[in-house]
Amino acid sequence: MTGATSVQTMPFAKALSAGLRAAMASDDHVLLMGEDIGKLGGVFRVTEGLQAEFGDRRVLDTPLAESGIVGTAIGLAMAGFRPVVEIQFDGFVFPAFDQITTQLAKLTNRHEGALQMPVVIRIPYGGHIGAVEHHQESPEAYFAHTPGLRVVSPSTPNDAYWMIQDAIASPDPVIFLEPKAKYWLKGEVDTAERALPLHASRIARRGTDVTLVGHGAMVTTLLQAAALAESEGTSCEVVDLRSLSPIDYGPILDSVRRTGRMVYAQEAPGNVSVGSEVAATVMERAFFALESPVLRVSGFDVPFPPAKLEGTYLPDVDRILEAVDRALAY
Amino acid sequence: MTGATSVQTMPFAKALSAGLRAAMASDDHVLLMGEDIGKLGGVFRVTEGLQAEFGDRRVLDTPLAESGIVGTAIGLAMAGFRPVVEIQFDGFVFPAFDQITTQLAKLTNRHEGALQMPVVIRIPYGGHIGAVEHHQESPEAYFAHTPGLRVVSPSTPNDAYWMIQDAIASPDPVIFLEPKAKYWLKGEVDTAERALPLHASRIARRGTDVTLVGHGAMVTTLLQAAALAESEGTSCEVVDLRSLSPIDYGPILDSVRRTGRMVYAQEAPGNVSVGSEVAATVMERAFFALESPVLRVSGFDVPFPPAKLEGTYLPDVDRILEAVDRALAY
Amino acid sequence: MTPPDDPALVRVLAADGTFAPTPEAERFLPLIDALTDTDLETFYRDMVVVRAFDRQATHLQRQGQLALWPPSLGQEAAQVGSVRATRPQDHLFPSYREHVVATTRGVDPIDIIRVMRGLSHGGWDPTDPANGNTHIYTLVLGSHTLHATGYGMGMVFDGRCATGDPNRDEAVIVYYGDGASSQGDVHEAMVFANTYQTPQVFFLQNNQWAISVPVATQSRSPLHARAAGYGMPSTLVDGNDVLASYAVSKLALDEARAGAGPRAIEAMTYRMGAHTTSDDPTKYRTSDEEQSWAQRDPIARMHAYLRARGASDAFFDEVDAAAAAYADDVRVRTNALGGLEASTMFAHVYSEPHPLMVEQERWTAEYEASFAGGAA
Amino acid sequence: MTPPDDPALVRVLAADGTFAPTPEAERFLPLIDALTDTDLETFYRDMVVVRAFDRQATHLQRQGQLALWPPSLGQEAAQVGSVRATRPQDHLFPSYREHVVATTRGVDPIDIIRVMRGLSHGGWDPTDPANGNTHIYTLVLGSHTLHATGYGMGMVFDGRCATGDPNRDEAVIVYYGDGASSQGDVHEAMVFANTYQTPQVFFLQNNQWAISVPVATQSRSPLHARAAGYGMPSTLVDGNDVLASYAVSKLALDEARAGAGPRAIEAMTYRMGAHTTSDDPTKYRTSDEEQSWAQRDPIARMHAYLRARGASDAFFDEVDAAAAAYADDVRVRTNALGGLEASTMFAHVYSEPHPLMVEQERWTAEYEASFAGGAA
Ligand SMILES: Cc1ncc(C[n+]2csc(CCOP(=O)(O)OP(=O)(O)O)c2C)c(N)n1
Ligand SMILES: Cc1ncc(C[n+]2csc(CCOP(=O)(O)OP(=O)(O)O)c2C)c(N)n1
Ligand SMILES: [Mg+2]
Ligand SMILES: [Mg+2]
Repeated sequence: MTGATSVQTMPFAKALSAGLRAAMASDDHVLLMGEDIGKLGGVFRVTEGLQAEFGDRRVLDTPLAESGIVGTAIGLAMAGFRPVVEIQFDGFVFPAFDQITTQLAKLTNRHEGALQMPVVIRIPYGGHIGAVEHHQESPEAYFAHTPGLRVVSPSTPNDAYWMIQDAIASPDPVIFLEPKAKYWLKGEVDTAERALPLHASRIARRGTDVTLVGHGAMVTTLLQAAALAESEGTSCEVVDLRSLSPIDYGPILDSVRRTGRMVYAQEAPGNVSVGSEVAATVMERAFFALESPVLRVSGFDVPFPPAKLEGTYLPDVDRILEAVDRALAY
Repeated sequence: MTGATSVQTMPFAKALSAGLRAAMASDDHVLLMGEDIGKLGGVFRVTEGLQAEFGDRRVLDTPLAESGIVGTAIGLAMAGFRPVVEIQFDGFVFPAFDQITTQLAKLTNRHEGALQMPVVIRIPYGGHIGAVEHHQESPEAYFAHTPGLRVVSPSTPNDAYWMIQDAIASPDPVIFLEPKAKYWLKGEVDTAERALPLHASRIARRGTDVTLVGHGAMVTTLLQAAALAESEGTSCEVVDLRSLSPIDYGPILDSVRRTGRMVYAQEAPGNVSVGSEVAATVMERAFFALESPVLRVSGFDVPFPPAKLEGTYLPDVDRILEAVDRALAY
Repeated sequence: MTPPDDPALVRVLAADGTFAPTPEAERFLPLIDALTDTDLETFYRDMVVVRAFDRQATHLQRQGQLALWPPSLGQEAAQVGSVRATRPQDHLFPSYREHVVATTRGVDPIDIIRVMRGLSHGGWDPTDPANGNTHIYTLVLGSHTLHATGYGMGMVFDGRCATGDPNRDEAVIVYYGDGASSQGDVHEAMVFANTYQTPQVFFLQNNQWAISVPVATQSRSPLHARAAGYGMPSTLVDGNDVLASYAVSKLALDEARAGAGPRAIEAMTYRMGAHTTSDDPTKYRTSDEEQSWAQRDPIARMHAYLRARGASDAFFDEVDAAAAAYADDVRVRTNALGGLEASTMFAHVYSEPHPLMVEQERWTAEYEASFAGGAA
Repeated sequence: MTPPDDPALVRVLAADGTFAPTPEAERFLPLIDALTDTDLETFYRDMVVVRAFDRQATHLQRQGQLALWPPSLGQEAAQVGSVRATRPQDHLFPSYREHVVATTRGVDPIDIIRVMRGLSHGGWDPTDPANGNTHIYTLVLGSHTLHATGYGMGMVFDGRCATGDPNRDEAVIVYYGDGASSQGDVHEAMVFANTYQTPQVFFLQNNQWAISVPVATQSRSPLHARAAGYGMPSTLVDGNDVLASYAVSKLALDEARAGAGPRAIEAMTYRMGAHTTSDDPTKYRTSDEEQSWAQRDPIARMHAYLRARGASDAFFDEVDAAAAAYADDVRVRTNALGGLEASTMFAHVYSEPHPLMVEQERWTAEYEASFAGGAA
């Protein structure tokens, strides 16, 4: 395939779907499991058509039990499969938390390397869709804190396409967080060549005054904020974290050493969060470069509110710019 | 009772037991639930004698199912009880994680305040006892990140005695983390008067050069480090966090503003941890006071290792002093 | 999976509304004989009224007034039968599709609407006597079964059941679905219920589907048979027969209240509508199947039965009018619903003051005020 | 709770070792008849040898050589019977007290010792053919039952069972306890096993206690009866009768391998020792109870049976000597065990390089070197 023909514009969900299809086609032990992912194609239609294409032994509509899904995925991985689990919504991952934390995350270590655990857990996460309780949460901190897991979150269709394939290829368990607000976002996907490795962070926009860092759906918001800031004379660099565990600090530190100021944006409650870690680490490693403390713009430390308040709860362009102003005012 | 007679020396576990007894005696709807807590008195004997004293309707040896224990504790709280749940070891709290996170933590909010959730979950946590897997972990970050929970950890017998009673009295759910390494630690308990409210941090030692902050079993280690540092000419202030959520930053910020340097110590893996949050917040709020970044001494970002390596895994006096030296060298 | 016409089925009314008890129904007939004409009419009215509300809510969602609506359409008999078997002092733990249960116990339908509109997570206050001890919906499937069991344990410990006085004895009834039955929490709820002999009825509405997944994926054998493994009696009932649903629930609740321990019921029914307004059932089920279940419509069945017993046109017309008025009232009140103050987000996370709530609420107020100031 | 002498019990050897099959045992007799004298001697030898190891390990713990020891004492017949019914190609998922199972399949006892000494979390490599497809212990009770089911699903999907060739067909057997049976994961494992018809045997060792909690707290009715609720056949067996344990396991495994779907077994046995070396059973159970179970000792029973069949003193002496030598060897090798390098902590957290591991391993090495330097 030549570069020219390999670039297509498609929505995020379709790119994910294409990535899943490519992984399934290249390894017949890649298998999808979850609630309503087969005949229905998943509530977000990410797996649409895959059961028809690969059969119901490769795309399983499982019983309704998340611990059971992840627990049997572990057993399948022991038997040589590469299961890709879909959790229907962020808030429903907790029944599987024990299997993820005490088992999936630890089994390779417990086996002293004798057993790999190539299990991917896909979780549509985050807000912006006006849904009922448990359907808009951002549980990434729980996973990022857990040794043995890798945690990633694509924010563009191109990353969705490549990162899902890289996650499936990983011999380690990967928590794959899909910003559900972006499922319909269209973008260019280059199916010939991956731009970046799975765990690299990415400079999404160049700038000189303040470094904006975030993940998932917030990357779009940060880019919008940067555009607005530019019109007001402030030049923001935007870094898309992409990988929440491990975190690729190189581009962030490099940026902060140039700008001296940083704002982190996330939808999750801020207390003991990925943003806390990034802030603490950046301040530790770039202490003398900083002209103001790393500021965090997060979801409030409350349960995700009823949908009519999500606009208040979720960090938006204004709240990010407010933090940018505060950083600049130091 | 006069002050003179109200002070007794007792081990941490006995102080806890006395606190539980006092709470049960003063409210007949306080009820203990857990595995092996009745006839056996718990694997650490904290509830020893309480079933004999209060009967098997007040101290329940439950079936072996943690989600069931916490889930029914929630129902009991709805029916007007104040259940105190014992999780046998830190690593066995995860089967109950869904009930804790999606239910216990959120029910008061979901009920818009119409229902209180006075449930205490006692968890013996941390290392230093040379035990097998799942018996030495420090899961506090998971709970501290969760809105709706309160998280505390006493480090002295006096705090054990009072904090368990205050936790039981709290209308909110409290995750009560007991540093199991300290169960046998003796100390004075003043049964007449509480020294501090449940969510206050505590200056455990005065000092001027570096502020050492930590929680649980680490407080002892920090005090030992401070003693050693003093002999080498460095004066360390030690703050016992006591409450991990919410965190009482007053004494910490006050101290850091005086010392300009801080080290946080915890047994948990450092990535996305309580230490990350404290570091990020202190750097944010005391930015100009800091002469060096807040440094963290944590468990490594690995599953708690086999017992023969716990001495390497767990932060000790030397590792704390190494960080103190680094802080001073900035 | 239970075949819809399992020989163990308790059914009183055939699909066409004729009185034709199955052999298993015989022992329940005295409970049905004891019902008055008014009772029968109430059952019918309940079903018709809530169906009208349910349809109205579906329309409201289509009009953009609600984020989501999970219809109870088709499950009215299972819900009315069981809820009319409860006593005022009983506690009910619904899952999330029990609109018939909730409203029949007194919950204002607008409170359910508020949940589905994104104005509230809980909707109503279960401690308010007006709500008939109806606990709020739980969206994490199965997790509320443990709350019900714990509540039942509290009844045992406080001597609220098995007192010897049926007017004082209390019970809990917990509703869950065929899909939810696979969750570990449901198992643990049954383990604890049997160990502590809670005065509790596990009421499983087997509506054949968990979104797109047929009940055969959850279980190859009848779900009600699980109860025996815990030492719990269970009954399989035609959930589209309101009389049978009433009778089996009544007996189970009476026994539970009196101290006989927990009981289980599987009500065979059908989700006649979509899973929710976001769902398209044509993707996964046939219209043949839907039509075959339309033949067993619980309301049509009771209508035929009442008609045969001599109920008048005037009665049916009056019920229809009441239902229309009820649904209309919901529509009017839905359209009048206001918004939410930001401060409500912080107000109830904790019952006692919490520094992060104080700080973040203050910050939000000041931040919002800064815009107001800017616009002024 | 199952009474130890439930009429459904399959037992071949009475407690005194006489051949006295219960009515339920009749259909298993052909399987027992097919056993050779060597087979019977092997069963006996397995039990005696591992009991000697188990006692040795208890001593080693008392001497401070181990952090903990959970004895298998008393459960030898349940474990030997079931494991000798497996085929080489089968996969075994133990809980954490299956020392007899593990060593009989080939696991080096020193690997179990290493786990309990705090040198390793896993102990052995289940992918090494020497370990007979014995998976490692899982300490989070019940969670491994799902791994076993998942493994069985893999067998189904890869056509590793029900091939028509019994020499190729594979099965999984998963061990768990009466306490663990209350966990939601066990329920979900049964749900998935039945849905996907895994070639799987759920082997419950009901040793009457979960630490200090009697089985009656987990269930008021027989645990094996739960299987029926999932559509799974189950058998109740005297777990202190190695012949009965063998026969019921053999049939269940053969059927599972051939494609008949999962099966359940409840083996009634007794934990004759403490829960672990940290436990003091006198706190919660009577010596009467302990003595009544001592009468049913699985080894004494088989000893009497073999003796009556004419086994010689020389045979028994030889087995005792072999057992003593085995235990001695474990002691010697335990005392020779070394320590652990810090680097092992970082080596296997991930299969691929990870920056935090690299940094923290490097930091640790430099930090440790700084002390070495200081001391030099
Ligand atoms: C723990 C959990 N997992 C997934 C979901 C998403 N979900 C909502 S309803 C539903 C199907 C429920 O089926 P069933 O229990 O039969 O109830 P029904 O919808 O038929 O009333 C699913 C999968 C959820 N709410 N909770
Ligand atoms: C999830 C979990 N909770 C608690 C424990 C602590 N624990 C270890 S063994 C045990 C009792 C187990 O009883 P049972 O399942 O009957 O097995 P047995 O010890 O009798 O072999 C308990 C409570 C654990 N290991 N895992
Ligand atoms: Mg259903
Ligand atoms: Mg047991």
